[in-house]
Amino acid sequence: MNVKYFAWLRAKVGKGAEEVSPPEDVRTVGELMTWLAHDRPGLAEAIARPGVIRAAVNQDYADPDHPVKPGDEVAFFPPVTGG
Amino acid sequence: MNVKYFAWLRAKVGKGAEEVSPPEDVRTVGELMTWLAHDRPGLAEAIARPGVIRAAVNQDYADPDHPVKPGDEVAFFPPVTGG
Amino acid sequence: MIRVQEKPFDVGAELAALSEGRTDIGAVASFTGLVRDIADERSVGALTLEHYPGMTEKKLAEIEEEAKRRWPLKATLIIHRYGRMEPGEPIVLVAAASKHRAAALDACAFLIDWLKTKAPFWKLEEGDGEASWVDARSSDDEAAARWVPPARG
Amino acid sequence: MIRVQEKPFDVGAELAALSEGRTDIGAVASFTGLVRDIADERSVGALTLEHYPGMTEKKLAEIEEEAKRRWPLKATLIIHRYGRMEPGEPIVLVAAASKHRAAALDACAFLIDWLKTKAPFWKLEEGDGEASWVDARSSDDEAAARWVPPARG
Repeated sequence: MNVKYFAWLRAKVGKGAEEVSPPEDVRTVGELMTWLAHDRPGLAEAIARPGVIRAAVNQDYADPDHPVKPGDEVAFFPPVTGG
Repeated sequence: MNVKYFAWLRAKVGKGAEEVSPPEDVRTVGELMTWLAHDRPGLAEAIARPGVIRAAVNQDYADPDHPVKPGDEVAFFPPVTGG
Repeated sequence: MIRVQEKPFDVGAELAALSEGRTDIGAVASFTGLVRDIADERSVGALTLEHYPGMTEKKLAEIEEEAKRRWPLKATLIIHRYGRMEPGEPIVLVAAASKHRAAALDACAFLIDWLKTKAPFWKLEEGDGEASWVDARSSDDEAAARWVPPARG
Repeated sequence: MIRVQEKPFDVGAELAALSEGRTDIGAVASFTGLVRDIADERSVGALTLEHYPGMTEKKLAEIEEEAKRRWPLKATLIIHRYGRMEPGEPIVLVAAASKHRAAALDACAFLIDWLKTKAPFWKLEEGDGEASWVDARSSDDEAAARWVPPARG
């Protein structure tokens, strides 16, 4: 699974992308985020404040209960501020 | 008094502007229009349909009861269609 | 700034000039009206705009002032042509510049909506061998009426 | 048409290209967003836009498609930059062309309102010796929410 981080979350995690292989019981965006946060303190700190981090699966916005599977591209980021 | 006509009203009256000297009892835009229409059949025809002709006095829109006096610039025209 | 002129204008150059050298403008909204080759299902070969010299400039200046009164604008622009023009040519350009987009977008819509019903211009369409004066649209009155109370901004 | 690019763009040339050689367009509405030197009372020396390559283009294309579904548009344009830019430089340009002005004006406002909340871009402001990520605005969510039901036009 390819995970991406953007904006200040990228800075907090210390990288913009990584390949991860979560255990089989990680089936949703929310579960993936919690699993990733175990050994990524920057991510743990960010998700401690609810509603701050948004996600996308395969380049579409996704809620925490959206399914994830091997091979997916999953991105985490703060609310967008373009335009 | 300087009277101007625009768009199809100019074509109907046959001129774009004229100097006129109405009698003293012509005191409003509406009275001026009626007085002018006596010997201007194109104008008479246009004002027969109510609400078709608009007026301006000294380059501001004016209702039929707006006063007119010697030296004024009075214009008659159909609704505007610019932009 | 307002300008009433016979010759064509360059939309890009006019918009560029509006924010040229300025760093306090965050948003520019513009509207350009162009001559179409079909209007109300009639073929249009050319359009001639008649105006009321003096009153036209006065009304455009008033519309611009009203926009500046309603929204916090950094710059405004109204350019309107008169005379003969062919399909594809620009007739009118309005633009509003502000710090934020809501004011720029609303003011731009206001400028063109009010111009349509308040600026003394009249369109004569040439097509199919004859010329005819364009009728006013009730939809233009309705669009202008949207702005009678002060708007969001 | 959508474009995501690092280099600056020429607003005038882009708008000219939109209606170039066409005689079926009566109305072009555009919005340009520019870097300001002051934001939320902080001095801004430069802005860096981060984006999500791939998803950004996908979302902009969806926003454009949604505008075309809602209004009878002849042409649309979204150009958004990424990377570092200085005060006065353009960040984004959206434009909508139609036969009549209501569709062009509404679609233009829709494009920028939806882009603000749906396109994955993030702003980093440099100023007073430090860089800080810009917070999302609730006013942007409200502006986007205006468009949830189909609009006039």
